Amino acid sequence: MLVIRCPWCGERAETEFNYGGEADIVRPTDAEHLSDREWGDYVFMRKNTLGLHREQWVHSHGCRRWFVAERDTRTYQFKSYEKLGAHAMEKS
Amino acid sequence: MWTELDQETPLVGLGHPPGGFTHGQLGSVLLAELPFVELTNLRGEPGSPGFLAAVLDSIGSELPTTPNTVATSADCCAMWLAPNEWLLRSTGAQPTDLARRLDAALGRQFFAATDQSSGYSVIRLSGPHARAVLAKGSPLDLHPRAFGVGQCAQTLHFKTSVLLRRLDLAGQEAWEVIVRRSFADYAVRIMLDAMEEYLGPGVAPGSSSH
Amino acid sequence: MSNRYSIFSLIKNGLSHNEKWGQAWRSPEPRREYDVVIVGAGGHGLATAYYLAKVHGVRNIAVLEKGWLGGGNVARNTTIVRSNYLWDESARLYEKSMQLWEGLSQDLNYNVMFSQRGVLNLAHTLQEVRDTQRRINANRYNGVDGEWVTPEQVRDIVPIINLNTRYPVLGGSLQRRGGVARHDAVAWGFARAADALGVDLIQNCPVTNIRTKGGAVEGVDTGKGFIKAKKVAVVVAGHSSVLAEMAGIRLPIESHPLQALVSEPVKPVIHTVIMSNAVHAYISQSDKGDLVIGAGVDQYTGYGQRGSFQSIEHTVQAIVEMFPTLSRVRMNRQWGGIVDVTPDACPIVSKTDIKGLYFNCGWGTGGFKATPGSGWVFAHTIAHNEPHPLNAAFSIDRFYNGHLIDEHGAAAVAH
Amino acid sequence: MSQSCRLPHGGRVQRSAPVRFFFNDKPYDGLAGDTLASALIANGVHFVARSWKYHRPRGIVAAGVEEPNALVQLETGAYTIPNARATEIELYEGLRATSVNARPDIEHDRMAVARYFSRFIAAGFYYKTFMWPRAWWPKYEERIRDAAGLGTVPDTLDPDRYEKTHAHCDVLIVGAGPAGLAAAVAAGRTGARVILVDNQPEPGGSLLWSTDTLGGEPAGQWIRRVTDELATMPEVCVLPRTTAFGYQDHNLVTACERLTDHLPLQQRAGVRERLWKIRARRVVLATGAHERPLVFGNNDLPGVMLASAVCTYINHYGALPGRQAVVFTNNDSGYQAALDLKRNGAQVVVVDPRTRSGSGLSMRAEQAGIRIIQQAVIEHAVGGTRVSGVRLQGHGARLPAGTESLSCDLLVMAGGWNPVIHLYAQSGGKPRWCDQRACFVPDVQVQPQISVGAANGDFSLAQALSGGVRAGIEASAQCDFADVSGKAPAAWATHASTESPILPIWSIGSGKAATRGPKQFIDYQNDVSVSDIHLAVREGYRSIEHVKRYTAMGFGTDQGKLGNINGMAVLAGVLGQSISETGTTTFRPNYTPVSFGTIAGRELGDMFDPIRKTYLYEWHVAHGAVFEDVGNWKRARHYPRPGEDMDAAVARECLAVRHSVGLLDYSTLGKIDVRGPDSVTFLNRIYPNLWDKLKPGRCRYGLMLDENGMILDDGVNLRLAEQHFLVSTTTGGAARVMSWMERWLQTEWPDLKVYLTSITDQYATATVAGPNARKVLQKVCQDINFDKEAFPFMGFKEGTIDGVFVRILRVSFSGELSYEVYMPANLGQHVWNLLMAAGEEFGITPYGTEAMHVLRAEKGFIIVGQDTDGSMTPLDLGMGGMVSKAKDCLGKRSLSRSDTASPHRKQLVGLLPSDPTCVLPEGGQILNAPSTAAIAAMQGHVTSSYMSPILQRSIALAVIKDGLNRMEQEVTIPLPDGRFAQARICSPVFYDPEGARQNVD
Ligand SMILES: Cc1cc2nc3c(=O)[nH]c(=O)nc-3n(C[C@H](O)[C@H](O)[C@H](O)COP(=O)(O)OP(=O)(O)OC[C@H]3O[C@@H](n4cnc5c(N)ncnc54)[C@H](O)[C@@H]3O)c2cc1C
Ligand SMILES: NC(=O)c1ccc[n+]([C@@H]2O[C@H](COP(=O)([O-])OP(=O)(O)OC[C@H]3O[C@@H](n4cnc5c(N)ncnc54)[C@H](O)[C@@H]3O)[C@@H](O)[C@H]2O)c1
Ligand SMILES: Cc1cc2nc3c(=O)[nH]c(=O)nc-3n(C[C@H](O)[C@H](O)[C@H](O)COP(=O)(O)O)c2cc1C
Ligand SMILES: [Zn+2]
Repeated sequence: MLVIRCPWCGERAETEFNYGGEADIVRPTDAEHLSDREWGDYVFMRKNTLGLHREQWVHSHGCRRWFVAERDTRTYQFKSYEKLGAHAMEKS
Repeated sequence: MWTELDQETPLVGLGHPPGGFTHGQLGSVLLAELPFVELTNLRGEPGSPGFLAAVLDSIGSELPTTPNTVATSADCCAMWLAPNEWLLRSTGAQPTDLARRLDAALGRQFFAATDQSSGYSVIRLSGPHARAVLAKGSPLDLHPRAFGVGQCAQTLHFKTSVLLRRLDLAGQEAWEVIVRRSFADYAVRIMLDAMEEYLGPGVAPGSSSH
Repeated sequence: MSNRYSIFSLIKNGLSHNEKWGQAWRSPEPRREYDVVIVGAGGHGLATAYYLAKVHGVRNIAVLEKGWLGGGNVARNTTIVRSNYLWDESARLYEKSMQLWEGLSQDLNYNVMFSQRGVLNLAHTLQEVRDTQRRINANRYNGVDGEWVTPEQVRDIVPIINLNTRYPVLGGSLQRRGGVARHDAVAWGFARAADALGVDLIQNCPVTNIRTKGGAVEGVDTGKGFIKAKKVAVVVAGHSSVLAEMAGIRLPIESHPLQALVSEPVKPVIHTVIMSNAVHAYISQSDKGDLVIGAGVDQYTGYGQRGSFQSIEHTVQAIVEMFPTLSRVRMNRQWGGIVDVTPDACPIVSKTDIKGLYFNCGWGTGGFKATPGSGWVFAHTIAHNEPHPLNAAFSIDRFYNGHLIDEHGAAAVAH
Repeated sequence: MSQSCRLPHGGRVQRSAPVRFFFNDKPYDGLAGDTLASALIANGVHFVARSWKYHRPRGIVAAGVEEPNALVQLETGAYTIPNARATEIELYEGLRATSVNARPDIEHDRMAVARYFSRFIAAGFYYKTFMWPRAWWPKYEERIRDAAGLGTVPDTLDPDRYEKTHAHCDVLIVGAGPAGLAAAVAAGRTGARVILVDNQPEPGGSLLWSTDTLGGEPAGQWIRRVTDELATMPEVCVLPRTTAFGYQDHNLVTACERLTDHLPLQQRAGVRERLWKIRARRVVLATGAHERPLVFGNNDLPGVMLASAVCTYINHYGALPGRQAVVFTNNDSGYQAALDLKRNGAQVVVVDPRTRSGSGLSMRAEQAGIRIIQQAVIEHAVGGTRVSGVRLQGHGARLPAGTESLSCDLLVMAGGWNPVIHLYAQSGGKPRWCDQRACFVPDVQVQPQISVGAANGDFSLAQALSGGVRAGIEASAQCDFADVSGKAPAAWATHASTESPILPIWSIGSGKAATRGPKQFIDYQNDVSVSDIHLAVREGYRSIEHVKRYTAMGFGTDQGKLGNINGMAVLAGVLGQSISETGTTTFRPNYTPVSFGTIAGRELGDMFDPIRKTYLYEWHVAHGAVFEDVGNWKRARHYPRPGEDMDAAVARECLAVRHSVGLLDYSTLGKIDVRGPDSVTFLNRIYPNLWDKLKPGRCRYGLMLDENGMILDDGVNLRLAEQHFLVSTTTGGAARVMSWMERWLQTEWPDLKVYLTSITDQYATATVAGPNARKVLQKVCQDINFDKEAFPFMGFKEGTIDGVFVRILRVSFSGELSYEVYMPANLGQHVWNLLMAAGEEFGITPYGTEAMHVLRAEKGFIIVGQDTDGSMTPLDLGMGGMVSKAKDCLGKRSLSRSDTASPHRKQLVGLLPSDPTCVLPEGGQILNAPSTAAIAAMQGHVTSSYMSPILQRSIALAVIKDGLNRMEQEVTIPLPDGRFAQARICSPVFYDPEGARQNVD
């Protein structure tokens, strides 16, 4: 059970959170003009990084805020957290 | 016209409790339901001009902007839920129409006030073993060094979400547990079961200093 | 095979103090060039090599493995084998695999201890009953055996079950031909048989790069140098995205930890495989006596071969809920694997846009059962540069044209 | 029997408290404070078990958790525990234990013949045989299974209770030996929050059997003083009988506390075991070390025992394991056992492969008159059910004359020490091989932890104490608890003693000796011997992981605590490589086995998953409802009256709705309050249809898609005000939809000014449906005008019923005139009662979800999740018109992909069976024509199927390939009994297709 730092509530147990997968995927605003291939890339294709991974979490059983974290997918250590639209704050 | 007696709490299944359901022992751990507490969920942007002031005006309470803290006034307690969300709990006996007052006061601002008086159930757990009971279901650190009076936190209680608030009942440790109505029966049953070892005879647990 | 196993060879070797057994496989140094390089000596990679050599006559094959062969998910799965999948495409592929399983020990001359003790999938809600019956009915016309069992029949099959769980058992499906196999033996059996056909199994040889030129594959860089290859077939389960990135391809895959655990060995009490979706547990008992129990996937992606404790807690709760007398039995060991999960819980066995580069991945939480079948169709795909009819639907294209094969629908637990 | 091997004095057992127990059905006496193992030894019982594969006689080798052999079935019936370790079982009055894995008993074990076939059943033999004839494998397997397993599973329900708790601390210390205790005192004095766990019944660790002094005090006194001090510290919690069994990620240590297993059965009450999930800021691992056996022929005979175990049985338990002992030691530890034995009257000979060193302990042994044979090893032991002698072999020198064989009744092994690095390794650390100390030691730390004392390879008491103090102070300091000067304990003084280095010996003799001579065991429990490792390597299984899996080394309930390191070293030898290169297998939880009950805790039965209850739950129960599980909810499915089966009850309920009026608890639907200036924009992006034009006071149906274009959920939404909506969701989908919408809002569209608040629990809902619905409502609700013009279909109004605020929607899922009444849940029961009373004159009938399903199917309304399955689009449902062309929304782009847009996908249609009494099976497959072929082309399947009480015939909904183009065509549905039903494809709306009934005046 990981410890995750909600940028609002502080360190909490993983069971309070839900994982939201890769971060920084931007929904295309001109979907109708994309090719099937471009659209499929957006919907399904993932980096699935081995190593430092930027990913989304939501503090479901807490403040219900989504945020972005950087985590090493090998060691599961978190490197940083950021509120959406804010700058990364280093993990102390 | 309906009367007080027509209301029902979600704990009816535990034996009809006109004054709220209670169970336990004062000197060990006591669970008491606080029935029909007026609750209102408030959403709004603390940074938007006039918002905090308008709220203060209408309900007489500050809105805490520090995460996981509580602001209390004469008849209202505002608990931080999220950077733009609070749970307002009236502390008086009579409903004070919080949601409607807020609607009136905030007018055309971007906000949402929703009455949740039926949506949540308020439970109070007190006594020397209260913390040990809560620690069974909540991964949160409940030690006074980590979670003091004046603080609140949303967390888990076994498989449901709860909002915890630490109280000081005349020097005695106590907690308020606010849980969604449809989960209240489950939450209380599993809590009652968790209390069992502190109420009946049995082997003393390792230690309760956690 | 010079080194054929039989009761006679056992006696003969026993009499000479077991000092004369030959090697199950060689440990050769890699050659400079191969016709086909298979990356990943898991069950699927080894099976692919075996069928390529045996069925398609390709002889110049290497299987490159970064660690020890058979040390990935094939070493850590709960060994459930069944073919009762919902959709036509998957049922047919897994059924092909089932048929291969049924003769596998003899084919490989290695007893993989395939035990057709039946797989019972329980239904706990009305919707699960509908879904289960739908699946049984669909299987009926895909040549897959299956029958509906009532709660009473469930109790006859598993006397220690508690039918009156939080979500009561309303019935289930039984595939009698389903069962379990000895996972390590599957890898070793394929390895030995492939080796006997001349396949080079190169262990401790991680692939670090896939070289391409002009849209065609050239070979791979490895811990043991560059190895040239006409065709490169990647079968690395949890690491598929990593290899894909080496070739500049993206896959619709996320790698998650999936955990499992075993009890101490106890006298047989569970004679079949029991799987439950609603309560989320699955269990069987091995021939050694340990209860083999699978947990759910951990929510986060991870390459750590370990997961979070709450997954273990949930699983054990489900087990005790369904089998209350196991409460005093003790859990001996837990571990994790890395599973490659696709959005529709179905694999990708496919050519790629790069000539000579093939991917076999996305088996997620349920590819052990497919080991022979996957090897069979992948070998065909590599040999002919065209999919076998059984894997034609499992191409990467489906994520672009929308022809997903959604096995989540009826069976969220896809083991 | 009368404790013939109990020493007259000494030990920590309570001599005044005799305890009667039964082992293999024979009565024995022991003392309070004994373990089952020590009591057996006090009674001279050594042969206690049979091994797993060869069924060889086995005795007690160790005195702690590392014991591989002495496994028993403890107790029978409800309290039984399979595979309990005799060395861990605290003796209590009336205890009953039997050896596992022997039938009928260990003396007459029928499988004991297996040992004579051992050469034919070496490692991996079953992979090479049992393949012919193919059909016989199940028979062979049956036999294999019959021999499988050790203990037996209880056949009755577990009467015990299991608790779990979360705990947090600054410093967690695992192990309360001298190192752990020192760390606890040091940390505790800083004021840090400390938890100290130890798996033994009392703190002290190896000091409990030690003859050492600390700061001049005897060990026992020191322990008492230190633990007394810890007891005075309010922030220190000491948990004895608590095993840390897992070191998980982010410094979570899971531990199991055993509270009642040491008590006589009739005294047990309350919690049996408690699972502690301890999140520590710093962890100190003071887990000690396990002694290693030596590997020689027949090293598994009963009476062959570890030196530390011998010391423990003598010093801790006052029991003498043998009177004529040979001690085989390659380091100084064996001398301590020799001294303890000698002091208690045993004859002792020491066999030591080293040359004479003159180190402290060996000198003391010499002085005590113990015979020491240097530069010699034991080649093999002899004996039957107990060791009776040994054969020696010179080691770099000739044996002194007359010492080729010695007789003995106890053979003591001291092969060196393995630090207990399990938790360190579980924390992610890679152990490092230390040649000098001949053991794996912790290396780089990965998580915030530190190993001290013997666990760190620091084997002297002085190092344990000083290391412990240092670790305690440092760990506290890292948690910002300063060592308040002068308060930290100075490490206590101990006897200094010289030690001479260990001479590692991993097995005796050549490879041939191992394969041809008496078996040299590595893993006792799984009968893995040196020859098996040779065999594995010969066959190409060279990685330590292959060897583990091929031979089963380390697979047992002891997880190879004694054998693994010897096995790795032997493997290294065979491969001609270093132990470092060979490496270890992976250390995984559990350190020692943990009951499933403990890991499950109390979340079982009704607490397994929350049972969500509506405001009417108790009312449903009182009115005989049969419930159905939907998500976490219990929903009333139907209300059978006496003598009614489900079909009858459902038909009655349906007809009541069609003919008069019915009442349904509809509260489980998800309800989300959507508010803010951008609400319309938001809904337009979430739903395929347009929301701009919906007027306040009106409702509209919406389907929700995922980005793959598949239907996610549906519901009726209300526009409460210009900027205010109420969105409803399916029962099972509520949480999913809420987080789905919230997610898009926060992550993708943070610029939208919209707030979402769940009000599912706040509002109870009652559906009043049927031609008389309006009349019922008019009786109780005076402030709403229910006339058609004032209150048309798909409109809603707010008003009061008996002063209770209600919001009433005129919507219909049954096709009848129907109203949904929303009211605050605390007053829901009250309003429901009023509705029931008002409806009495119309025969108002409560109906359940089953009737609701029939009614909606008659009208062709879908249930998401039943008629759709995650692969259905709005087009497939014939609802393509709902997808607005004027805007984008989630999932819309997916609908135009080539496959998704194909007109030949499966589509929702109705089916009318040719036989109107035949209710098609839900989930039935659809064929074009009857077929008995093994494989046939499937056209689709039946999604919903009922007997329609109003139509008095069966109806069904189905999805069929190209279905919308196949109206009126006949299809075939195979039935479970082998027959075939025919049905005609039709519109899914079976009843009142014009909608006249819901639109009545
Ligand atoms: C806990 C658990 C339980 C499961 N239960 C079941 C079940 O009951 N039934 C079922 O059918 N399936 C089950 N599965 C799924 C099944 O194990 C997998 O789908 C299947 O084993 C994957 O195929 P594989 O055997 O080829 O993979 P693996 O054995 O993982 O083989 C992949 C190989 O590729 C190697 N590799 C990776 N990267 C490189 C590189 N760069 N260079 C060289 N080599 C590389 C890896 O080391 C590994 O050996 C389970 C999985 C887990 C983890
Ligand atoms: N002469 C030698 O070579 C030699 C070798 C080893 C040890 N020793 C002696 O042993 C002592 C070492 O002291 P120490 O404190 O390091 O070790 P210790 O063996 O005294 O204490 C370790 C304690 O940790 C407990 N423990 C281990 N794993 C545990 C777990 N997972 N959960 C809960 N409890 C667990 C053990 O039961 C034991 O009580 C010294 O007195 C030293 O002289 C000597
Ligand atoms: C089907 C199956 C049965 C297993 N049975 C046992 C067992 O009885 N005892 C044991 O210690 N480990 C058992 N294991 C687990 C292995 O020891 C090991 O943990 C697993 O293969 C993962 O490898 P790793 O732990 O080395 O990473 C079993 C594994 C599988 C897949
Ligand atoms: Zn938060």
